[in-house]
Amino acid sequence: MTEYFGTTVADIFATMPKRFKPEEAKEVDIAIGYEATGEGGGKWKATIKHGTLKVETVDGDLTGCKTTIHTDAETFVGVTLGKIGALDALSSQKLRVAGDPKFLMLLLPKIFTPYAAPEKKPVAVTARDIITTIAERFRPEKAEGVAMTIGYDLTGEGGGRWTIVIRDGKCAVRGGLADPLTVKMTMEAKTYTGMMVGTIEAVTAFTSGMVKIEGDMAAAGATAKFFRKYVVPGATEAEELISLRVTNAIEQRFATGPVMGRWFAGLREKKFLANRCPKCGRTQIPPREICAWCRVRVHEFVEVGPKGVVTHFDIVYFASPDPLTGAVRDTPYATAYVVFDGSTEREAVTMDLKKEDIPRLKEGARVRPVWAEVTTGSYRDLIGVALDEQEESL
Amino acid sequence: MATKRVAICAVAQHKNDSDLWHKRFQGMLLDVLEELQAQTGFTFDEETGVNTIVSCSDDFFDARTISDNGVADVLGAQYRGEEKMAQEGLNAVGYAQAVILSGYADLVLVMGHCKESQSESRRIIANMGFDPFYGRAVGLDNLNAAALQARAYMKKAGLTEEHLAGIVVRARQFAARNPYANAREIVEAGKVIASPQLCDPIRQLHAYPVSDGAVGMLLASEERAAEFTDRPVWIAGFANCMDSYFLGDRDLTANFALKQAAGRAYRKAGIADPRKEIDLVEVMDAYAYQQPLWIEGLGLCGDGEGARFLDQGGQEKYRVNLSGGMLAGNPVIIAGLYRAAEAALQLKGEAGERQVPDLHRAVAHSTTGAAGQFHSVLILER
Amino acid sequence: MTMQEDHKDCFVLEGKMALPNQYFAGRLGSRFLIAIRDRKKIMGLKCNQCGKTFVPPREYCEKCWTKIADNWVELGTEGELVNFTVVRYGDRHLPKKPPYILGQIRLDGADTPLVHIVEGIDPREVESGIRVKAVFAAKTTNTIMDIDHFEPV
Amino acid sequence: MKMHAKNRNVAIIGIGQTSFSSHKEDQNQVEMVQEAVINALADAGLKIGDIDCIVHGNMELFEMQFAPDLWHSLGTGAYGKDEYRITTGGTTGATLVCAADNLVASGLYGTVLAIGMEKLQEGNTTGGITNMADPLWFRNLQTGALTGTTAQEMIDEFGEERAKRAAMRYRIMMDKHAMLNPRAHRRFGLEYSQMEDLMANSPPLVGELRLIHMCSQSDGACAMIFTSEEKVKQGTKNPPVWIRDHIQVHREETIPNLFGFNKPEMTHHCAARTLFARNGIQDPVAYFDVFEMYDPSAWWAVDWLREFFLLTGDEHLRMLEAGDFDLDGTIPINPSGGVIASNPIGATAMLRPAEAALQIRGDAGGHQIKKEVRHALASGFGGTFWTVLMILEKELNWQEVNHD
Repeated sequence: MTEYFGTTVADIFATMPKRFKPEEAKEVDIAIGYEATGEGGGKWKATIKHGTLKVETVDGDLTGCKTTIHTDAETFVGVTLGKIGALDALSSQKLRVAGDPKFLMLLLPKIFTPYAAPEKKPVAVTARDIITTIAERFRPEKAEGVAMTIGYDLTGEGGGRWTIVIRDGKCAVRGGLADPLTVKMTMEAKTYTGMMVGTIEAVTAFTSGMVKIEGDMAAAGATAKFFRKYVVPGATEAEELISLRVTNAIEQRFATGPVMGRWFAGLREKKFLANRCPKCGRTQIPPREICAWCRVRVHEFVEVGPKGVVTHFDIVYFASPDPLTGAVRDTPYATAYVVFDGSTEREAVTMDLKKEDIPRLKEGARVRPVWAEVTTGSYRDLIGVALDEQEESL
Repeated sequence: MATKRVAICAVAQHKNDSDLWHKRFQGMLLDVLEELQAQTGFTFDEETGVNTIVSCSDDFFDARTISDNGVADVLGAQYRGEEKMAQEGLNAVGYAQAVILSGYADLVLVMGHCKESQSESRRIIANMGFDPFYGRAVGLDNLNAAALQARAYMKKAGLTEEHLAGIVVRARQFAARNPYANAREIVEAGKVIASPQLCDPIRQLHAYPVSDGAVGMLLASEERAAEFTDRPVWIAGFANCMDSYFLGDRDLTANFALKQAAGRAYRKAGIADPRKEIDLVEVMDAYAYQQPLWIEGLGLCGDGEGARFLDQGGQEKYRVNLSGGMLAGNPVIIAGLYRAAEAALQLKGEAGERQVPDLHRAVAHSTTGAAGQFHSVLILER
Repeated sequence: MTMQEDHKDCFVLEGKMALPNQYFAGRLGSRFLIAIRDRKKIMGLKCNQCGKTFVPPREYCEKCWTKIADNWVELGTEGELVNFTVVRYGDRHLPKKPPYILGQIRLDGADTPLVHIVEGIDPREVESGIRVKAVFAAKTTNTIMDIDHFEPV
Repeated sequence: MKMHAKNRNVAIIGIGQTSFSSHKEDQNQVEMVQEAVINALADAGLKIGDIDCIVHGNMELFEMQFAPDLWHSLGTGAYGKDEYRITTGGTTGATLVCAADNLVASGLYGTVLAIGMEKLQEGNTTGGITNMADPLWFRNLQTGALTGTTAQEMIDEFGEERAKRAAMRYRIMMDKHAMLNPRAHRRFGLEYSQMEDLMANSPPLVGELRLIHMCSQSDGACAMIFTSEEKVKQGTKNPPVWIRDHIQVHREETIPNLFGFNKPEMTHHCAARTLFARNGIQDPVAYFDVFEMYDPSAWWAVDWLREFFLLTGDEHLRMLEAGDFDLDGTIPINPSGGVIASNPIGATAMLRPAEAALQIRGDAGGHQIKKEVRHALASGFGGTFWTVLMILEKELNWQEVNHD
């Protein structure tokens, strides 16, 4: 299989069941089709139903999938690993979503733990390979005046016995155990290789008894600094880069002041209270302390609406998730820019439009407010607007 | 040819309050704007009026991305130029001076606001001013960083509990005469010393109270100042300076940044010996120990001589914080702007009950960041 | 500004500003933090121009404007408490319950003291100049709090 | 808005950018900032000690970093120097250039370094933008800063086919420019032959605004160095680029303003009209050799070209269709690939004058305009349709124009 960023497409699908979070998917009922083109690609289908997941490869059409994702294999792996921005891939059409792209952005991160590339299989390095590089890794400047003989008795597969002799700023490796030794270390060969390639912590190995030391304990601890770190031939170690995920939250007490306070008081009575500039007569909704054009304080409130006309509207197909709750509105939804009856020209306010009315929405449409069952004097009092059937039928 | 001097023509202060629950920023700023217009009669006319506004507020404290956007109308910024000083507001005065000297404008409106009471804790915001891995994680904020500085400085200067109590008692006495101050109740030294430790050695009453406020100023070129006031206050010099970010990189008692800023401001103002040439000082003392420490940085006494300065009546000689200072309560984002406003009022002779005579030159100071990482110094003249 | 305002329509709307963030320590910061986490070692960076050894890490000595990013020096995990305060107030951003000691600790081999928490001594008895040693955290947060605190030697 | 004679002339003498990308895990904020600062110093042939003052800007709530200049000072080189932090939302980068211009022109500072940055990967961009809305009212209604209303207005005015083709032609043109700029973030390799496909199949966001039309979200920083005419006369490493004039036009916040359709006069038009009038520029299309425009979406970009160039009717569409805005056209737009290609928000508006200045110097590399560039226009956009517009010049030759 062709690898991209060190991972194959098949790796990603193979780990899907392990990464699945059934408790997050209790409400989910969907089949997602994946088509990854190019080398190492293929077709997969993931069926998620009430907390269960089935992943299968598909030969023919991705029929029966509510959402299908089409991309080339490299982009698929790149996006999964975060090496390619999902939005960038979507924008460039390298990644296409038939159905609702919100599943890519929202659902998948919720019901799957992120894919992590598997640890690189350790290159088969033997204790002998490492021991034989000791002389070339020797750092004479760190071993001035040091004279010692260190014996290694490495047991098990790939093991053997060696003696390292350090004297007069020189280092030599000899087969077998010399006598006398400054210190002798006995351990399994795989413990030694593990310590040298960094998969076993030296402190742990020493303190847990994986290494048996005879002779000068301090000398055993000091030997590491005489040598440069062993590097597995051809290894390019991906360095860990630390990141910190945190939600920064600060509680707030937002003051309404008398002007916005009056607006909310109006909502409680199911009234839209705009305020009118004493100079230009402009009605502001929601009201503001000042008329920005005339730069005068605005005192007078006038009731506008409750019906109005739509001057512009936005039909939103791609709702961004609420960054905190992850909640996302159903799409499409519509935002209407409504000028209420009695308002001055262009003083529009944005309102949510009732979902069922979206197909009939057009510029110039007449709308009426939709109020909450109980109005308390807050932004929650006004649910939005609906097309005004009464006037539609005229 | 552009102007050579810039005047503060008028200042307006909103009263500082611990919880202006009934007002939002727009209402506070509009009060300030209307008072400035009432004092000076300036307009926003395209030819002869204000076309440039330097605002000052903060996105964290306002809990709004682009905090100046929400108040653009009450700043008078409709179809005008506006720039937000996203630092402490004294820097807005310094920058506004540059805007006028550059020739781009001959009138600049400076408008700052902040409501500390809106957020659950100003210290949480301060904590988010530190880097995420080394500073935030260990819980640093402006109070505990100041406490580290306070301990080091008290030891160096021989500052005692009595000194700190005296600073607070005096601040409240002056605040009582300042109708714009927040904490105006007289306190006794015993009460200060008995107030609980917040963060040793900083006690409750050594720290400035949570405050909401707003300040406005009209600045004009030398050529135009007379249209708006017959008592202009001239900006003689302004400078600021940045110190190292990590607390451990600094000597917390050395006043490196403040000495640099003050030195540069004095040079611009032609001041050779600040001890002889300055009549009044407003320093941004968020905590009592800072008053003598910043006085040292301003060069009004020697290094480590802050306690002696207090003992020898330095506060009265240099008329330090006749407004009550920040100890009487100003929001942190505009505490220096309040300092400048009070210094300007004194020089104009409009400081009411707190007015003192025979003033020629005053210093207003502000600081930002943990334990005074950044300092600003403004020199004003009559 | 003495205008009497009518407060009858004024009220306070409780709300929240909250956003998720993901901060990156960078390559240099990662090496520093991983050394603490995995090797229980505290690393400093030395400026060869001014001779100072800094902690926490930074790419440049800002005073010499010299790149020091690769000039690692291993510091001691012990040091001297050079300054401290006792945090007695509670706030959500604080990592420990008050009262606790927040100190500046000059680690052996470093020129710049590190801000950290000191435990294992009564706040009433703590004084500058005592020797303290790092106690590494059992649970990693990938921050400087992988040193859980310092305690007297 | 009138302008008096500038106290002294100010030149751009150093430009430094990072690359722009969706992710920079290997750098923290300070290191990213410092990369741009070091590049700018190298470009100017200066040492950090030659800088008198730093001007810093970005948007706090993207990274959720309060007063970030304090920490970033490790990378900006502000230690021991004067420093200002000035922000205006999306226009921040351009405002920083205005501020640096003012600070040098005032005579208070000799050489000023301005730095704009954003590390959008560290924050939540849409959440940050939504936080712009009034917490009392609009925050619950709004998601980000997306609208399809401009698209609808253009469709109403010019017909569906022509309007959609214009927006997509602009978008592909930007990608062709970005392909020539190795620092650009989004470089897709789009071809005009894909126009029909993209118009029909790019995922719709709002109305006819599709994903392909929108700007990117990037990490990156830009730094610029400014100095006085007196200092320039002592010699500079690269040719100086002069800031002739700048203007800022802000407006009140309302939702219709945010989405730009509440005109009597769009802020861009007001800025352009005022700026050109006071500089005696009668025909901006003929006068300018390049325009680096802050283009948050392809629809807005096309619409705004009419406003900035004071055009009427379908003049801007005819110019676009005729290739006048291409890299080898009469007045190339965004040789850098623009905001659509790279958008580290706090630096974005600074990249406009930075890229325009590189064009004047002839140092833009692969995306250098072939003909000589003497007069450049650069814009910033932000807030509820806030505009910054500035004129850059190759030579100090506009002095004869009457200012006051």
